[in-house]
Amino acid sequence: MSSNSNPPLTRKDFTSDQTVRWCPGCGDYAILAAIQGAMPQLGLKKEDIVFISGIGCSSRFPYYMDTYGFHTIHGRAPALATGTKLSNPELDVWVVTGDGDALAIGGNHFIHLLRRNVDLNVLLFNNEIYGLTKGQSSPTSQPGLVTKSTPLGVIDRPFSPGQLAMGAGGTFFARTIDTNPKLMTQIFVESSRHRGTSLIEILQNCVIFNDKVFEDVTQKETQDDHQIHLEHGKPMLFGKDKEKGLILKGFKLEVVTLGENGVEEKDILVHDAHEQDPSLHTLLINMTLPTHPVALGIIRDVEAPTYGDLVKAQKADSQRKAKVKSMQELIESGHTWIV
Amino acid sequence: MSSNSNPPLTRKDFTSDQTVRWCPGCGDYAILAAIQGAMPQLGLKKEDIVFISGIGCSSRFPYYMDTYGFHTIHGRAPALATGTKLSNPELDVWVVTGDGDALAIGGNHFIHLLRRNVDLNVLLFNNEIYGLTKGQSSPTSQPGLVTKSTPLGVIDRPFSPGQLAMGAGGTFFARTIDTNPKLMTQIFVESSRHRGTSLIEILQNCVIFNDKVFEDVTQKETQDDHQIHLEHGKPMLFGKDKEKGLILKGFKLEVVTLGENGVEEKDILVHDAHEQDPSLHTLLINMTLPTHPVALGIIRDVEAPTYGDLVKAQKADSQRKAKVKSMQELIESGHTWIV
Amino acid sequence: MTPTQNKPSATLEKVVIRFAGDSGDGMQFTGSQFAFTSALVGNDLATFPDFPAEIRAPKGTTGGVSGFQIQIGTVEIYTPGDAADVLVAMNPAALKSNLKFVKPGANLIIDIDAFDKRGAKKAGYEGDPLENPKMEAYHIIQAPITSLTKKAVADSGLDTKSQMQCRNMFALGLVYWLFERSVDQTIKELNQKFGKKAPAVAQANTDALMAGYNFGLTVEALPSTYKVPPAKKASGTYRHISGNVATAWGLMAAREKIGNILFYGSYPITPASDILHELSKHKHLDVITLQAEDEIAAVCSAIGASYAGQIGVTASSGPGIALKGEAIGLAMMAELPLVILNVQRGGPSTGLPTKTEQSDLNLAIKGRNGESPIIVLSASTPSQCFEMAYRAVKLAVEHMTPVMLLTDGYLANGSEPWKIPDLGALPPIQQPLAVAKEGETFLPYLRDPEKLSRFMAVPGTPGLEHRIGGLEKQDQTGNVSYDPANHEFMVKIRAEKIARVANYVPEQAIFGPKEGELLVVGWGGTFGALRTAVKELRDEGHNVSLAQFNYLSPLPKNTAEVLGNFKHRLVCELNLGQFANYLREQFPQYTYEQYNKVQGLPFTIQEIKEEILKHV
Amino acid sequence: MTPTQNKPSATLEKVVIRFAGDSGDGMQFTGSQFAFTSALVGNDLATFPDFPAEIRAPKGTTGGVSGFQIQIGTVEIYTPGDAADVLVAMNPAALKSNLKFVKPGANLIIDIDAFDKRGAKKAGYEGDPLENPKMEAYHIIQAPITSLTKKAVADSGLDTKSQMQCRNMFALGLVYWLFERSVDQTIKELNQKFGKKAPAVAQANTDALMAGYNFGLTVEALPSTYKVPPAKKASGTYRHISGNVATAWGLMAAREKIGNILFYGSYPITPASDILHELSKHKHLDVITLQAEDEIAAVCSAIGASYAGQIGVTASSGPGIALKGEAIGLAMMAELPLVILNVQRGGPSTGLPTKTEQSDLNLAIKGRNGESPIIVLSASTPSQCFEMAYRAVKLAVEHMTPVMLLTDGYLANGSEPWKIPDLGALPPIQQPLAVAKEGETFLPYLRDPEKLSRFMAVPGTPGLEHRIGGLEKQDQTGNVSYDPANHEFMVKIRAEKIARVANYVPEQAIFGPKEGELLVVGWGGTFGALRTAVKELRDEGHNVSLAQFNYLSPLPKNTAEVLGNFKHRLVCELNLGQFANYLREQFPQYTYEQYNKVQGLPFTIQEIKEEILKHV
Ligand SMILES: Cc1ncc(C[n+]2csc(CCOP(=O)(O)OP(=O)(O)O)c2C)c(N)n1
Ligand SMILES: Cc1ncc(C[n+]2csc(CCOP(=O)(O)OP(=O)(O)O)c2C)c(N)n1
Ligand code: SF4
Ligand code: SF4
Ligand SMILES: [Mg+2]
Ligand SMILES: [Mg+2]
Repeated sequence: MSSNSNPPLTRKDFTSDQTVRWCPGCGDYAILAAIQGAMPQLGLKKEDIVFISGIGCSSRFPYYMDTYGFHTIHGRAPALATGTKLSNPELDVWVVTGDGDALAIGGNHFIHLLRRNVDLNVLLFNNEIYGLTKGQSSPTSQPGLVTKSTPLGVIDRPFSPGQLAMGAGGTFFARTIDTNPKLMTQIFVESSRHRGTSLIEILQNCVIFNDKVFEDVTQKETQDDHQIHLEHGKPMLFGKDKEKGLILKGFKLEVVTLGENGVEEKDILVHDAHEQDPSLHTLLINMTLPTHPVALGIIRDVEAPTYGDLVKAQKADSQRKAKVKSMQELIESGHTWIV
Repeated sequence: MSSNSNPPLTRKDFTSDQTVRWCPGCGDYAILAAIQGAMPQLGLKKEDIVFISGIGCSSRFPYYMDTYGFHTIHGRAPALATGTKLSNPELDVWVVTGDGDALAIGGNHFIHLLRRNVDLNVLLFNNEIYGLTKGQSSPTSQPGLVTKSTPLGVIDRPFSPGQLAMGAGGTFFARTIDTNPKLMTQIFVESSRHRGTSLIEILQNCVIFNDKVFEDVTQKETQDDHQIHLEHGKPMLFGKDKEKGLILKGFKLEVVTLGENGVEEKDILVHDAHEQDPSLHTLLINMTLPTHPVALGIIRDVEAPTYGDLVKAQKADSQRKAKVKSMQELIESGHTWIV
Repeated sequence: MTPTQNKPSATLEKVVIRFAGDSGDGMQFTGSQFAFTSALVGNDLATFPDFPAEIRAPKGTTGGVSGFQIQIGTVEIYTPGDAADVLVAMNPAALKSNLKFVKPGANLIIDIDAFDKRGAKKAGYEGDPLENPKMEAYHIIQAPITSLTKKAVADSGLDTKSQMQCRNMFALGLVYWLFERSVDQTIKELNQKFGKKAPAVAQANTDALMAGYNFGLTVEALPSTYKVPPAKKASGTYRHISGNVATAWGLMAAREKIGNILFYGSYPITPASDILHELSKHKHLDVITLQAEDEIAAVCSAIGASYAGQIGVTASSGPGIALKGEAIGLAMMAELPLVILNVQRGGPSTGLPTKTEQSDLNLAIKGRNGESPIIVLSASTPSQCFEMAYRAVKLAVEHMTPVMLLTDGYLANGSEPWKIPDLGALPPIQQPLAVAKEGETFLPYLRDPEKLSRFMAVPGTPGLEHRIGGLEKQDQTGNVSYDPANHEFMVKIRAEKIARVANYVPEQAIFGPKEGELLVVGWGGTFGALRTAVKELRDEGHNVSLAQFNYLSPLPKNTAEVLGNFKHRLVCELNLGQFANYLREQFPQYTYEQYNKVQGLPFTIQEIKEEILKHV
Repeated sequence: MTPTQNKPSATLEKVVIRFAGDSGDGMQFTGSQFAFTSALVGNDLATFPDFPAEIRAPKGTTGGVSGFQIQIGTVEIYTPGDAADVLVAMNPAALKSNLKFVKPGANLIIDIDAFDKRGAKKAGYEGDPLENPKMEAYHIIQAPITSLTKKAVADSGLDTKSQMQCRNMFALGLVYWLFERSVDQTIKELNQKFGKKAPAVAQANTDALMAGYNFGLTVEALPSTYKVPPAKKASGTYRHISGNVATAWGLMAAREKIGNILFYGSYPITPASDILHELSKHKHLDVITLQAEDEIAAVCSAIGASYAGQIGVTASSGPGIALKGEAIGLAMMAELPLVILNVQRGGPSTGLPTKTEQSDLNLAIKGRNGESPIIVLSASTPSQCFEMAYRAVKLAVEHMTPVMLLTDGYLANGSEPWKIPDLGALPPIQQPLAVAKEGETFLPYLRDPEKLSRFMAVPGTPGLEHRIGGLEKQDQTGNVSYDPANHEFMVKIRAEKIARVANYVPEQAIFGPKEGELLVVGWGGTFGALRTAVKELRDEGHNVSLAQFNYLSPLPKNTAEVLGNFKHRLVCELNLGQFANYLREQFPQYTYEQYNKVQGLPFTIQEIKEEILKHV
């Protein structure tokens, strides 16, 4: 069905006819709903939207979106999507991946995607476990976690997806969580506006194999103290009454309480997502409980030319300079002789 | 020939009978010489030393060392060496790799090696080009570089190997340069003492395909101003008469001159390679000319359990707890019945 | 209900029972209990779990149905059976998705309490499932499992959810009664499992079990009970074993024999992951497991371990095996031992991850660049995975070469009784260690004159320092060599080395007469169906034998003879004919007929019999 | 030296000349100059560069010798020749490493100035290389190339190094004289190349060239000159083309025909990299090249481009192709067009990277998990790479499938004259685009009834939103399906789709009579040697024909007939018999003899002739 018709698109327009097959209670449902809710706000035609995923519970995502979709192979979605986007820049391409898909088998494509800054939106469902293969540890699993493949507990040090992205030169990093639909929708919409690779880590609960892993962050009673929602240009305040904040001591972030020890709001760090240097962004990304709140929101959003822009520029430039304008001219150019 | 004999080993003991086949003038020769010179200082038996490489000019390295050596396949040396080291922890294992080998095809193994902190020494020959395949751009090539595969100039943003390593949680990072044998030897010896993955970036000149790419850093006349040699516990001074230094302004490193604007030596940053937080190390790693000197020396060297330690600990623990002590006991355990 | 006289019991040679319910209904536990109890009374048997493709689909939907099939017999049993004689269906979804696995005329035991409108609708039925005229083909036993369980455990003090979790025990009790089995073993087990931690749970489950048993004793609706007398099995101690566990243990037994370390580099993938899970439990038995970042790292780390003198093993299924080709080529070229396990699943591409197939044979034999022969083995039954894994290590270590062992999803998850072997009696495994000779330069590519394998120079050994790699190497010295004649020599000697492995593997066995009309040819996991079909047809007087291959590359020495002694050869496999084509190239002197099935399912005995009858 | 009368000239049908010197001596330029000048006078010809394995070995060592071989003829020329009639050796190392490529009795032109003790020692000679009694087999022309060049360019104002770089022109001049060729074209070229930027260099080179020519004119030591009259070639405009450039251009021509974008995702590897280098020059002709992070990303990015409706192409050589198997399986399953170029090199593993071989046929046809048929093509000559690359795109796009094109290091680097085609006359390429129909649900797996290919629904097209992937899919809808019967149906229809491609490719041609005693069977890059050998033997009266296959999977429709019309079939290939085995499985009704060579080298005509003579 053509979507050239006039009425604005709604969430329903983005819902495919496929039965959703995640476990009851899986965090993926909420993410799907948030994406379907965010889509109409992007002002795009749905035929121009493509969801490309790898393999994993999370990677089943494209089946449920009534857009173009490609459920590819494990870990390779960033590479595949790079080809799609570069060869057809009109498309709005979303990569859906899991912590195993993106950071284990797909690690190389992940870092090179960020390095190249291809204009894609990457939804990284981080449940700190391999869901689809029934519960092995992932590169984000916490040390000590007992899983099917680590009966004595995980001994690998985990990746911090955001820190790795900073190491690879990422231009955009946001973090959100499956329990907060409003924040998800908002971040999805804003991320899609970033030109370059927008990496969005979504803390996602796997009810079956790693249930409640983010409970500390999401618990109703404590969430105000355990989360900080960063917004560009706003002071880094959190707590139920925004009574707590972050300040910098040397290279360390510290939690302070307004009014205590003479701390005033003006002492609190103001979030600058646009700062090119990723040092402070990395510190924010890596804050963990119990000493610090977990940072949500758009942590980094800096400008840099996208790979597609540069491809386009080189093409334009070479078209301007080229003497040979067609294949026939090319094969007839240079040394030839007549028999 | 057995090396159990008494006389101390010399450089010659580490020189194999194979003809070295790099291009005349290649920086690899100096690196080889420095390693051969460093080896006797490690106090190891040569039969316990293993060099494992991928594919590239640099990866031919093991052929020239009279130790155990394995010239494997492109990009996979870190993974292969992980198996060697974990299953035989007595060995002293060195990985030799190039910027393409380690950061292009081998990128995933590279970051996971650093994450796991396997006790290996990694020599990363960074010539910012693919040498062996005759001159294509690499993930460290500078934007604009014209190579065989980028006749219109590189458009990829380069990786900073050290920054990527920090993103992956690296515990040790040093940088040295093929023109400085003394520094190389010293760093090789010290790196081998670090427990965990010791990553050593060696700026290496490829005379054929990327000649003089580090000339700015190495030129005799300016090298004192263009290099800073970092040493743990020492102030970050450089210049011919150590008259320049680094200070921190917010999150930015600045070059100052002693005596100017009232700057004294005590204002200069003192290098702390052992600081767990990688923020300042990352800033040092990423200093570039012309605004800053290029940092050489051991930039980061922090303690963390090695993967091998943890493997060993889990084994010991499970041996203590295990009821079943042999395979025969295992297969007879649990539900059995007699016919 | 008034107690009635039991009907007389019928004696059966073999019978297939299938338990089906929601993922949460405990069907796997129920099934294994029945299996173990049957084993204890001396039945032969084989079991197969049928997990849902989804991790956990919504309750009551067909997507979430979990099944467990078991065949028990007084005769030798090689498969879990084509179709069930008895189906236990805990809800309408279970009935719907399992009816296709049931024989016409079978007994269907259903929990009638779950067959309300809501249940039927969730399962996707329109109207009452039991009203369907198709159902007349079956004997339906409507047991009020839910309500009677509730009554039986009402005083247990358990919450409703826990009470409901006893339903499977009710069903099991009923089935025990039906087959005249004792409930004792299961009661013992329940006490072991819950006795200490949750005695109320143990008691409630026992009560439910007894209630089910008594329901059978009491109710008229049930047919006669069945007797399946003990099978004649070799005496010894037995246990159940699944293919994946048997594979893991075979590797571990080989390791113990050699006395070094088993290094398992792996990346999870269905249906191979359970080998990783099993091995990672046994670190104390000198097993190191590395869950690598990807399949390439997995195989490379295993090669690194082999290089260090240990046993390097990697495993995966189709898509992951495809990724390992380049590295396997390196191990082949460096002539290092390496074991690659391929637990085949439905392909191509991601395919049917939870289903079985035999379509990676091409990949195993030919899926590498250049001339790169390796040893390829396959296993025939769940328990035989033990032996073949042991053999894989032995051949890899002794012949200094990669060995790929092909099992499949059917073997991996299936299980059967296994006579526990005396591990001391397993054949020894000799690492061909190189020895340093004072004053002589070590030649890493010197070869054993018989096997043509080189010798292992373990890093750490003084005097054996040497360098190897993936570039072509000079004969003996192993130095890099671009010499044309040397290259051809080395390519041929590597091929000959593998060809000579035929001298070290058992001759191909034949089930049935060694010559005749028709030879059925199979390989790997189709053994159960082919063996049973051929035996039954021979019993019916047909001239047919079976050769089931475990050694695929190289083929056993007597293969040409085995094939040549029959007028026709019918190659049966779960793919489009990969082994048949391989035989055509290896033994072009014969013609081959094919029977192929590519449905993600094992062969049924029935379809094999029908096919064979077309050829005899 | 006093001028002497020239000896009379001999006329030759064909002659092989080999230039050899240090990497820095400019032998490649010298050789191509000679090639172009010969082409201009109308010779047919073929050339092959022989690069050193090392990037740049020390000057004067055998490791650093660079060679260039050319065969020119008045008859049709299909190979650069088995061995040289004339060798130009700029130093002892060049002589040492090239003598094996020279015919007994050949003329050796050597720079006697370089044959001092130091030079001989560097080359690894003991004693004077020319004193060796073996050298008596040759006619040695000792030219003082260095000293005479120095003299000729003494006044050029160039530094010594630049002066020395004119030595190759002296040698070329001498060879021009020997073959009665004009120096004009090269002078023109030198002026074009250096004229503006460095007129002194142009002049010095010209002077050296003339000095060489005049040396020939003057010196007694030289044999008679040779005439190789023009060949009878179809009239038209010609150019030289190497296999890799032809491949690149074939892809680009196909792109232009379709009017979309050529997306080339690649990772450098010898000998495939030059295709990347060539394509990356032509961004203005709608080519996008991505130097990916690895081979897997390369193929995946190409699949992503195909998915976007463009032409996705990836390339590599053996080890890199091995890595792409899983992703090719995805493209096969998703039924998307994809072109994979495999420029084969010496294997296995890293093998002999700079050498040629045909040992990836197994990998191409069978190197993927599951039942995953794709189209496999091969090219026979450097210039035919153009056509086959074009065909590869056409078949991929029109049949919605991956196509692997096998070339090899010999084709890739070899070059030959190519009659420039009229691109307008190339067959059209039709993208089978899906069309949205108002009110109808789009079915992405509906198929063309003839080809069985599905239709391409390009993202961005309204109304065609759909989802595809690597899991098994339902017929027509493409939804994920675990249905057993559907799986078998889909496996078979994908196989049948590829089988039907036989209806769309040319019938297999035969060189020579269509029936007879012996059919030589080859495929791909061995064409030149096989064609020449068969022709020569037929001219000598033997009953032998040649079938050289370009379409390998599926094989052309008339293959059985072609093979069946001969009493014997001799399959010649640069591996251990992969195509022969493939034919055995495809056409088991015939027997096949084999001739195999695995030396990193192409066949020589001589060895093929000798082999054929054993069979006729
Ligand atoms: C090549 C390959 N290797 C392994 C697998 C098996 N596999 C599928 S998904 C997955 C990991 C899933 O974890 P994650 O990416 O975190 O996704 P989740 O299921 O947790 O959403 C694995 C190992 C595969 N399908 N293909
Ligand atoms: C699987 C595979 N892909 C590609 C290649 C070709 N290849 C060999 S080395 C190399 C890159 C070398 O670059 P680098 O690692 O920087 O080493 P250098 O030669 O510069 O020392 C490439 C692309 C290969 N040998 N194997
Ligand atoms: S296994 Fe975990 S991640 Fe996967 S669908 Fe179930 S709850 Fe969600
Ligand atoms: S190509 Fe470059 S890196 Fe390679 S050996 Fe030559 S100079 Fe060294
Ligand atoms: Mg996950
Ligand atoms: Mg390099």
